[in-house]
Formats: sequence, C-alpha cells, structure tokens
Amino acid sequence: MQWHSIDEFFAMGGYAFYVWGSFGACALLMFAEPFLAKRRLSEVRQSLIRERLADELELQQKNS
Amino acid sequence: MNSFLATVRRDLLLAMRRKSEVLTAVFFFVIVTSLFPLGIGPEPALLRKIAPGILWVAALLATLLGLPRLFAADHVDGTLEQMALSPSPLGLLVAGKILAHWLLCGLPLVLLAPVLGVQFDLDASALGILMLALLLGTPLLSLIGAIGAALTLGVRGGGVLLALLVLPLYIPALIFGAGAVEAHIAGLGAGGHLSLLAAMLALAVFFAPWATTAALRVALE
Amino acid sequence: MLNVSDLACSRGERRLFANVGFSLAPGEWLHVQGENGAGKTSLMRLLVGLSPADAGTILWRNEPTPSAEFRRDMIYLGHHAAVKEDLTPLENLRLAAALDGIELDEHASMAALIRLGLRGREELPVRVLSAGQKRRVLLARLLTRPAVLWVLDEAFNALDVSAVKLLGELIGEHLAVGGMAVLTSHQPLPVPGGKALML
Amino acid sequence: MRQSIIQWFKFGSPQSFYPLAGRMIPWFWAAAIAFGIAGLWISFFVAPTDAQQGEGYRIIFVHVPASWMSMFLYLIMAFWAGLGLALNTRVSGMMAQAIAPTGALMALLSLWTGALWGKPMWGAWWVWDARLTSELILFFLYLGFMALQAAIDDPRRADKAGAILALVGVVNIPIIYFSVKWWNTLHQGSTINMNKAPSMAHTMLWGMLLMALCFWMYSIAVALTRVRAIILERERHTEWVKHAVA
Repeated sequence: MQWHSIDEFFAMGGYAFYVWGSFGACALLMFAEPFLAKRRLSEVRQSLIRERLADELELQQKNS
Repeated sequence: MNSFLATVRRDLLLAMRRKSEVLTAVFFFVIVTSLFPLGIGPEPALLRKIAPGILWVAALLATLLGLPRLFAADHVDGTLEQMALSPSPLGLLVAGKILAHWLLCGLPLVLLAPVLGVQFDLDASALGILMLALLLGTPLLSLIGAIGAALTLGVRGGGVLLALLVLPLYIPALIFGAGAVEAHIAGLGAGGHLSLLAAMLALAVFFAPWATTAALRVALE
Repeated sequence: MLNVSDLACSRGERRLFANVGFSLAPGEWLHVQGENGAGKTSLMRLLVGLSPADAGTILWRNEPTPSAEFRRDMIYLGHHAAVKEDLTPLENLRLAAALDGIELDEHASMAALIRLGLRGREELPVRVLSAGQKRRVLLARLLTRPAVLWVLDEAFNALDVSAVKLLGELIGEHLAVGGMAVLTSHQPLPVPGGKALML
Repeated sequence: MRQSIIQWFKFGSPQSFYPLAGRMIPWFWAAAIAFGIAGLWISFFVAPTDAQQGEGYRIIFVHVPASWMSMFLYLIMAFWAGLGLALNTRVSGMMAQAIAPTGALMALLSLWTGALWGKPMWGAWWVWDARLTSELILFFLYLGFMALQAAIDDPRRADKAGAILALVGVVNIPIIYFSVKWWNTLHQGSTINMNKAPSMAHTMLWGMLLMALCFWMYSIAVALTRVRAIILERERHTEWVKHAVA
C-alpha cells in the first residue's frame, strides 16, 4: 500500500484533477446510463399498464 | 450493359435540361477555394502548404452538395420504383447513376483543380499530381456518398444526416488525396498514396453499388 | 401462372390483411376492391416485390417471386407519374425502354403515343402536359414493354371518359392474347369478366 | 439439427427473449460490480506508482477498457445488424439498436479520459494521434448509426438501413485506422508514442483486465435493459406483451 493518508490518496501525487476527472466521469455516466435505460423500460411498462386499465374500464362500462 | 449506359445517358440528359443544378456544385468549389487566400493571407509559401488540403476539402463538400439529389428526384416521381422492378439488375442501373453523378459533379472538379491550384502557387508537376489524385478520389467520393444518399432517402432531415453518415467515411480519401500532393511537394513521391487511392477505388467499385442497391430496396419498402 | 396464397401484410403495428389468396391463368384478370386504407396499394406492392410480405407465398410460373423471369414478364404502374417532367413523351418512352434493356424503335414508340391520343405532343416537355396526359404517357409503356402480367394500381384515376374507354380496350386486347392483369379501383371497370377480391 | 435451429429461433423471438433478458440482467450486474470492486482495488491500492508518469497513469484503468469496449461493441452491433439482415430475425435489429448508445458512451469516455491523460503527459488535451483520431471517427460512426435509426419511423426499415450502415462501417474502420495512422506518421506532428510506455507490470495488466471485464458485464447489463424496453415499445400491440407486463 503506497498511501500514507486519505489526503495523499485524494491528491494522487498532484494528478488529482486528471485522475478523478477520468474516474468521476466514468462513474457519473455509467451511473446515469443504466438509470436512463431503466427509466425508459419502466415508462413503457407504465403506459402498457395504463392501457390495460383503460381496456378493463371500457369493458366494465360496456357490461354495466 | 446497355441499360447501364442508358442510365448514364438519361441522367446526363436530365442534367442538361437543368443546368443550374449541376453548376451549383462547381461554383461552390470555385468560390470556397478562392475565399481561403482572402481569409488567410496572400503569403505564397503558406498557400502552397495548405493548397492540397483546401482543394480536397472543397471537393469533398462540393460532392456532398450534389448527393441528396442523386436519388431524390427519381424517388419522388416514381421512376426509382420502376428501376427497382425493371428486368435489368438494379445494381447496374445504380452504378450508372453513380457514374453520371461523378461525370457531373466530380469530373468538372478534376478539370478545374489546376486552374484553382494556380491561385495557390502550385507548380506544374504538383498540379498534375493533384489532378491525378482527384481523378482517383472523386469517383470514390461519389461511390461512398451514394450509399449515404440511399440510406437517407425519404428520411426526415436527410441532408444533415447524410453529411453525418458520409463525412467520417470520406476521411481515408481525404487523407490520401491531399497526402499525395503534399508528399509530392515534400519530394517524397506520391506513388504510394495514389496506389492506395486506386486500391480503395477498386474496393468501392465492387462494394458500393451493392450496398447502395440494398439501401434503396429498404427505402422503397 | 400466378398463384398467391396466405398473404399477410401489416403497416407498422396495424394488420392490413391476412390469408389473401388467388390465382390467375392466361386471359384472366383480378379486380382488387376495398375501401380507402384497406391495403389495395400495399397488396400491389407486395405482389410486384417492392415490399416483403409478413407471410405467404407468391408463385409465378411455379417459381417464387421476385425472380428475374417475373421481372421480365411483369409491368407495374402505380400512383406515381413515373415520367420525367423535363423530357418529352417520346424521350420518356424510349429511355424507360432502354433502362429495361429493350430495343425500341422510333416507329413503335410513335405508334404507342398516337394510340394514346398524344399526337402533336411528342416533342413537348412533359411538364406542360395536363395530369391526364401525363397519365397517358405512362400508359403508353403498356404498349412498348412486352409483359404478360399487368399490375395497374388505380390506373383509371385522372383519366377522361375517352381515356377510360381506351384503357379498357387495351386491357381487353391484352387479355385476348393470353395476358393477365391485376387492377385496383373503387368503381366498376370497363373490362368484362374478371375475378373479384374484396379486401 | 432441425430441432436446434427451431430452438435457436425460439430465443430469437422477442417473446422468449424478453423474460430471458430479465432473468440474466441481475447476474451481469453482480458480475460487473464484483469485477469493478476488484479492478478498482488493484487500480488504486495494489498497482504501484509509475516511475515516469507518477500517479497520473492510473487513468489507464478506465481509459483502456473504455477504448476496447467502444471497438468491441461496434463489432458486436454490426454482427447483430448483419444477422438481422441475413436471417430477418426480429431481436437482432433490436439488439443492434440497444448496443449503439452504450458503444457511443464508451467512445465518449475513451475520448474524455484520453484528453485528461494527455494533458499532464503530453502537455495537450488533444493530439492528432492515430488512435485518438480513429476513436473520434468511431464516435461519429456511432452517432450516425443512432441518428439514422431515429430518423426512420418504421422500425423494420430503420433496422435494415442501420444494418447496412453498420456493415459499411465495419469495412471502413480498418481502412480509416490505417489511413489515419499513415497520415499521422507522415505529418510527424506528435513526438509522443504510446507504444514507448514502459513494459507493463503484471499488476497493471490484471487491473486493466478486471476493469475491462467490469465494463463488459456493465455493457451487457445495460444493453439488455435497453433491449427489454425496445421490445416492449415495438411489440406493444401484441397479445403476449399484455400478459408479460401484468
């Protein structure tokens, strides 16, 4: 282990901006992308569920 | 083969009836290349250095300018449909259209290049290499561009999309085309660049009409 | 000669038709009927091979289409004018034939144009002609292109009374020599006989 | 033989692929996280400080995997696209469409981390190095693919057009790479050569491999999530979708 303190770890030997800029961008985008994909999936699902509900309501109204 | 020549003749005849459309690309080429010295300054050494790149980029953009029209008119009036159903192979007809496009948009640039090259203080041998490189390179631009034109046929925002699809694929042609003249000026000899351009052209002659045909069939569905 | 079975087609998510089947023998013709949006044009485009079918088979001379033979034997005239506005009717006719790889002499092309009542307009650019006359230029191809199967989509639109009668005669002559035709239209057609297909 | 083909087509149908993808996604996430933790541990705590580049070289642990993935994903995308074109299977086109954004993201990350690495090492955010330039072009190819698919309304047509473009791109990528490389050596603009980096220590290689595996698993997980959404969007009017969502 080459780090003696937390501060030294975050300083990255003077390359903090570059190293954390790279890793940070990866973390940010690789967190955002699955989130967006997931949201896209749940949006379709929501709209499908709404459609089902609409079908059922229509059926009920017809029967009554 | 007859239907191939017939397509070339037909497209040339149509272009002759609408001269302005053909001349647009040529004027664009002339004006853009003439603007650069005005923007950069009249220093001959600098102009000689940037000449190959500017002439090639201008040729590339001028070719791009004519591409959306390559299939659009035939698509709108239904003649493309007739071509797709014709007893002649569609690939042959498409190859004819691409050749006509090159004769109208590419060949004039090759012939004009030496005149414009003089503006950039290129000497006679460099002009010769420039012409030769354009002669090999502009058909390549037409062939690759035809794929893009077919893919964006009848698509929303087709013109911008076409540029986005085609320009990255133009990079090898640009590099070796402009590189040939640069290498010649630097005294390295342009042979390698020119033979690579020729190799890419040979590849594209076989590959591009096929891909264009496939894309056109998709567009007509 | 032409055997179509179990053809199905959908546009986007909407099913247009399914289980469409018919067959044609020499001298027969088919009248495809249906409301707007029923899929008449889609059926025509499937039939000629412009778009792929979801299901079903189309056989021409017992071979699946689109074969080279089918392309040679078939002519399709759709909604589009399919003529070049900047060219004259004569040039249009001759270039269309050249693209199809057919030798067409002056005599035959002039005869076709005159039969369709375009006398005196052979040398005018098509853009100065009326919509009905443009249609006639297209129809002239029926005479200059030797084909067994005529697939005509709404061919009777934009035609005046005399042109409707003329096209009816042309189809009649074509059938009489063993030709076949598939026609779409909303109204009754001036061609006797014929099978009907309701979409 | 015949049976296996039918089996294969069964998984090629959206109906059976949708639940299968759903079951696989958590496993890929778990693998991605495991590889990621191991990779990050090696990247920051095991791999020693580089003699020449100090701590700055640690960017390699995300830069190289991102670059690899951007190239792999293009090949995989083109493979699916070509399969869809050849066999007309419905899932293939959807897979290609689902992979493209992840591939573009990887290309973007590769460019971004490359710039952040280049600045301290070469003194410039961007040099017209052959690898950087071809990565940029790859990014444009991804954007073109996505833009073309987005511009065509009919999904089947969009798939086919996209497939042709992806295949044309596959033929062109090596040509572009070699032309850019030659262009770069002819210009002799940048004197820095990435190949001259000191021979890589074992631990570094391990770190890179683990991170690459993490990126692989991540890409598969995201692409599968996206393909599920695409399947539902495209098949929303079919009977099975109505039951699947219940």
